[in-house]
Amino acid sequence: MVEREVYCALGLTDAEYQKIEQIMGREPSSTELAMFSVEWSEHCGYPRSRKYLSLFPQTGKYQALVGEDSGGFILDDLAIVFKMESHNHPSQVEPKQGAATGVGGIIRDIFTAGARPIASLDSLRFGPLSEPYNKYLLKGVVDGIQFYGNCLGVPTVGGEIYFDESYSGNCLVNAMSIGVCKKKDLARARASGTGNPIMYVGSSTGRDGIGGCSVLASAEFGEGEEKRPTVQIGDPFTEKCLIEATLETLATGAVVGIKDMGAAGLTCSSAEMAHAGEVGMEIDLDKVPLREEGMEPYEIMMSESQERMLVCVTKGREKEIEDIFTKWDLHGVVIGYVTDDKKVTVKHQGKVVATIPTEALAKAPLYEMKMEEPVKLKEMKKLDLNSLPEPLLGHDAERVGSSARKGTDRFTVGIYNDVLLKLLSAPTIASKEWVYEQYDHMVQTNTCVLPGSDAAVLRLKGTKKGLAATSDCNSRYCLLDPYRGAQIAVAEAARNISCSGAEPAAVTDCLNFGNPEKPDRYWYFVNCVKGIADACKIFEVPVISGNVSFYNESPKGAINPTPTIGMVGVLNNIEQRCTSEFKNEGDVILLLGETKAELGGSEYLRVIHGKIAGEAPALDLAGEKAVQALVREAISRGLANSAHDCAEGGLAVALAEACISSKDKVIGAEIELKEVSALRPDVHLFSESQSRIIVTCDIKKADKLIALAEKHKVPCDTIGRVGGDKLSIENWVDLPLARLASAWRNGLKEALA
Amino acid sequence: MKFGVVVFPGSNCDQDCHHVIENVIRQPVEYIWHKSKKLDGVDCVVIPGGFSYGDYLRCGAIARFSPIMDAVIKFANSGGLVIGICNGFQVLLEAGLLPGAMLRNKDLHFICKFVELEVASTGTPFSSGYKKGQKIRIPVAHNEGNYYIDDKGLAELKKNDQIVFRYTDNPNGAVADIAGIVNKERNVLGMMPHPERSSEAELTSQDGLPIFQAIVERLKKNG
Amino acid sequence: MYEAQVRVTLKRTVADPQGLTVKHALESLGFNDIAGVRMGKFITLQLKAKDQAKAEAEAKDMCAKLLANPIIEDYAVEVIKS
Amino acid sequence: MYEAQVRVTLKRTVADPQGLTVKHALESLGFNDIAGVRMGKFITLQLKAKDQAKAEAEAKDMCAKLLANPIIEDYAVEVIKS
Ligand SMILES: Nc1ncnc2c1ncn2[C@@H]1O[C@H](COP(=O)(O)OP(=O)(O)O)[C@@H](O)[C@H]1O
Ligand SMILES: [Mg+2]
Repeated sequence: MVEREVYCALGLTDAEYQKIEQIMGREPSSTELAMFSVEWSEHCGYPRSRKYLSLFPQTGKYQALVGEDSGGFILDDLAIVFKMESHNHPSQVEPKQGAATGVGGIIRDIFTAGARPIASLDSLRFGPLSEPYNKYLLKGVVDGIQFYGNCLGVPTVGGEIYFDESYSGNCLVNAMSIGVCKKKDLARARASGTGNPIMYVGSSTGRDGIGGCSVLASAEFGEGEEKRPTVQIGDPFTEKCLIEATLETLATGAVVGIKDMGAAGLTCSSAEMAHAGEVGMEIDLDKVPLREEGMEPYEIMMSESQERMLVCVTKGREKEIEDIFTKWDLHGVVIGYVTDDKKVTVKHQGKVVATIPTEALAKAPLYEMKMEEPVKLKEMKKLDLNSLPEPLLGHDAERVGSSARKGTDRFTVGIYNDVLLKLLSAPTIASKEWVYEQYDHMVQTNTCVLPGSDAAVLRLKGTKKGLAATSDCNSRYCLLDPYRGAQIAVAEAARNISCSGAEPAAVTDCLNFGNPEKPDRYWYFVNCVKGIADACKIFEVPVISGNVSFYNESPKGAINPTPTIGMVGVLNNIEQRCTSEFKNEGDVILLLGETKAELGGSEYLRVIHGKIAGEAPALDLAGEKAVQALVREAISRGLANSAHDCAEGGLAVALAEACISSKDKVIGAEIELKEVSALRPDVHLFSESQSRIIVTCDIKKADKLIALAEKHKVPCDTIGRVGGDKLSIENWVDLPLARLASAWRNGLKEALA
Repeated sequence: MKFGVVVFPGSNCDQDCHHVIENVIRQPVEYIWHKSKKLDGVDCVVIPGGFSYGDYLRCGAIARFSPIMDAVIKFANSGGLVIGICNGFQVLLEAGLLPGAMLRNKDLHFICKFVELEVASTGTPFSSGYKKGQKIRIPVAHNEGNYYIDDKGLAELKKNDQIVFRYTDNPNGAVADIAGIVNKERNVLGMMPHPERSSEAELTSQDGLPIFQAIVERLKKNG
Repeated sequence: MYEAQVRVTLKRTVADPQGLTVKHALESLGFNDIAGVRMGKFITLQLKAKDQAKAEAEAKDMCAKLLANPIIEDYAVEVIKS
Repeated sequence: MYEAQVRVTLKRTVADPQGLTVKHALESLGFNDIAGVRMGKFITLQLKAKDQAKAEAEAKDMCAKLLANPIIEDYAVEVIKS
């Protein structure tokens, strides 16, 4: 028997090791053991999450493509392919290269499906910027994303950045990529046809990313220490060549199947391609282009060197393929062939070093995990509004609070100015310009709505149509209520898509959680998955791909449960796209949806009162659907000049953003709310009630818009007019645009200084 | 009349340039692979933006030695129209077809955004469609657009009216706010901003289009 | 005044795609006997330190804290009088 | 085998924003006696040249042709046996 120390170091449990022995009917070789360990890991085999992922709906208005590496949907004769993936741990260790290789990995998933990558998004989460290491992480991650994405020529068109204590010690880097191809050109990630050659293409193999094997090595081979780097270095230039060479190769029609070598490298690509095609595969490691000398077979099988792929080619056409890769100065070599024994057989220096049934590798065990609601949650949900002084900054709470409500006392004019400015400059809310201006977000000339609006909009050249894309998750809501928080993430993504005029079409996700072996973490996971599944059913959008990232913990505990949602929507006429900023002097401002006393989990509560508490905002999915249908119809009928959803920071922040987010022209607004006395001013201003959208419209069209809202049974209030050079909201806020803009535009930069 | 868009490994604005020429100004255009040694029959060479060879040593340094560059240099020296955009500009500098060199942006970050340019010279086959002093909006996207030339060189540029575009709000530290220059003979243009990204209404600015149109005009005149 | 010359190089085990690309470029220029190319940084620091030993200690401290990334890079410092 | 160590530095007359930024960063870490920082490249070439002189000549040729841009950069080459 292999020593316990060895398989434990590979991340295998006693039970798993026993199972492997049982499957093999003998003691596994070191190469075999390594192969099992990576294939059965959560990253590849999903043993702890598979069961619940099956809850996700897989159908919607558009025909969904689900399965294999990345999913997508069919739009006329096009396939829209997209996926999101995490690179959290590598980024925490080496932010630039970690993020860069994360982008590289997700983009490979897209073009191995035969699609040309047309856009990326990045969803990032860090601890507070008051800690120097968090600054270093953010700067490094952004540097890595720009370094890789810009060089590739794939525009990074959107994303999100949140800051929360829980990510100190475990940042999140989730990268999403979208690709497009003709439906008939979609490629498969499978091998078939006994005797067909298997080709290795791309970069050479080194010892990158070999982590857990060190013990394996010392137990068996006693190698020197300086042999195992775990940091992978991104090579966007090679990946760019690989994209072009791969798409050229697929166009030959000589490719049977193709898969990228991502996590678990050659092991995963060979086993899964063979398994998907119900065949076997024999590969000869002596043919693999190596970058380093003396690599052991298990090292070659586990290496996570970047920018490599495995291709199954029609017999007789390998030279053609080789020539294409040679033209792009890349490796393209036959390393094996398809067999009919449903086994992966690996040879090295003439000897068989592994032979495993693909079924056993590809079907990781399935675990039943314990789950339990965390005890402290009930306490956390308690929030008594009356215990919150309003407003705080330097005023006598009692006196100001009550007169502000009446809105008469002249001394109270603008008493919320400072609160609003503080929120606007909070890094979670502040403009992300410092980040997205470092990304080439225009290359490929499809970006019709640039970053800075609710969703990015891309045209589909050669058609009248466009795509809208966003990524969203407020993990604080998920912490307070995982089921509802996850639903809100889906709803917000859909709302952002709808505000651009597009209709939600499909979802990808990246499920970031703590250690699933701890029952409270697992409880969060399961409830978030259920929330996503149920919300997607209501919105009629399929979950077409995704990724699970467990074990996101630091010594201080788990990260907030963070089920990031990536969504793509369809715009039938690219000319009917909408952006979030106010356009014209004199336009009427309407608030769709209803404001309720919902400060639980809000940014206001955290930034101003230092609390993470209360109930997550309520979500009525039917009402949410109605508001979104309304805004889409208003946009398509030319009734809305702008649309912006209310998210973190509530109505006041959304209004301020609509005033100042355009770089060319800032424009003011004067707001008078309905039923002012019904709620506290801070609730009016900063409540994060869901399903609310601010739209503006030409005064002559206002009646039509109001009638449309009635038709959709959506509450709709006229709350003011666009114009002037300041934002005033009742007499609580009264600020010149320049002050709003400087707080919001400089907030992140200053926090990073 | 035919345009040729050079493709180096790592070029990534080649398809964007091709698209504008083919679908917006509707002229014949083809890609020219960098390993080719001939430009056959091309009337205007476009060296597109991107990261030729990853810009791994220095922007444009390795591309400058691609086999096609000998033909491009010959073409330029015999009066052919050559336009280098972004990385293309850097390649032209490395190749010595234009004077000066590129340094990293002064704040050391990649910058992608719309900028305002002032048309400083209309006396070139590329900028004749603008009015002198006209303000135009065209995006930049680069890491190393901080144009450098020594004082003597700068005086030369000025004396010969070689500065074609200047930034009105210098984003990268370039000497004398230079965004684009021509050679003395005025047939080779290098510019950091991307006119191909601002030639269609959907992309919010069409201020780059006159460059492509001016080239067409000139080539028509040349017959 | 002292000049500290700092060489920051990628650890031997870390892949260097830049170096590889430069190697290919040199080969295509006809340099045929190159076995390897590695790219690194060369940083010169002018230091107003009291003596050479202090300048060296300081420069090393700077490397450890900022100039090199210990996860992927090594560094070497040489100090001369300037 | 010889190792050519190539240092490529910005000419004195050319501004070095990166060096300046690094200087500020070092100062904010408490290093207070820095008079200047300049950033350059350090390239190591493994050469299968016949002898040291040949290796050096070759490395210099590489610098002149590709590794340095004479408009903005200087270079220095040192060859050791490896
Ligand atoms: N990491 C990022 N990368 C690129 N763009 C970003 C990033 N973070 C935010 N953005 C962009 O900034 C804008 C505002 O983001 P956010 O406040 O998250 O919007 P919303 O609340 O509507 O989801 C969006 O256009 C978004 O795509
Ligand atoms: Mg939004």
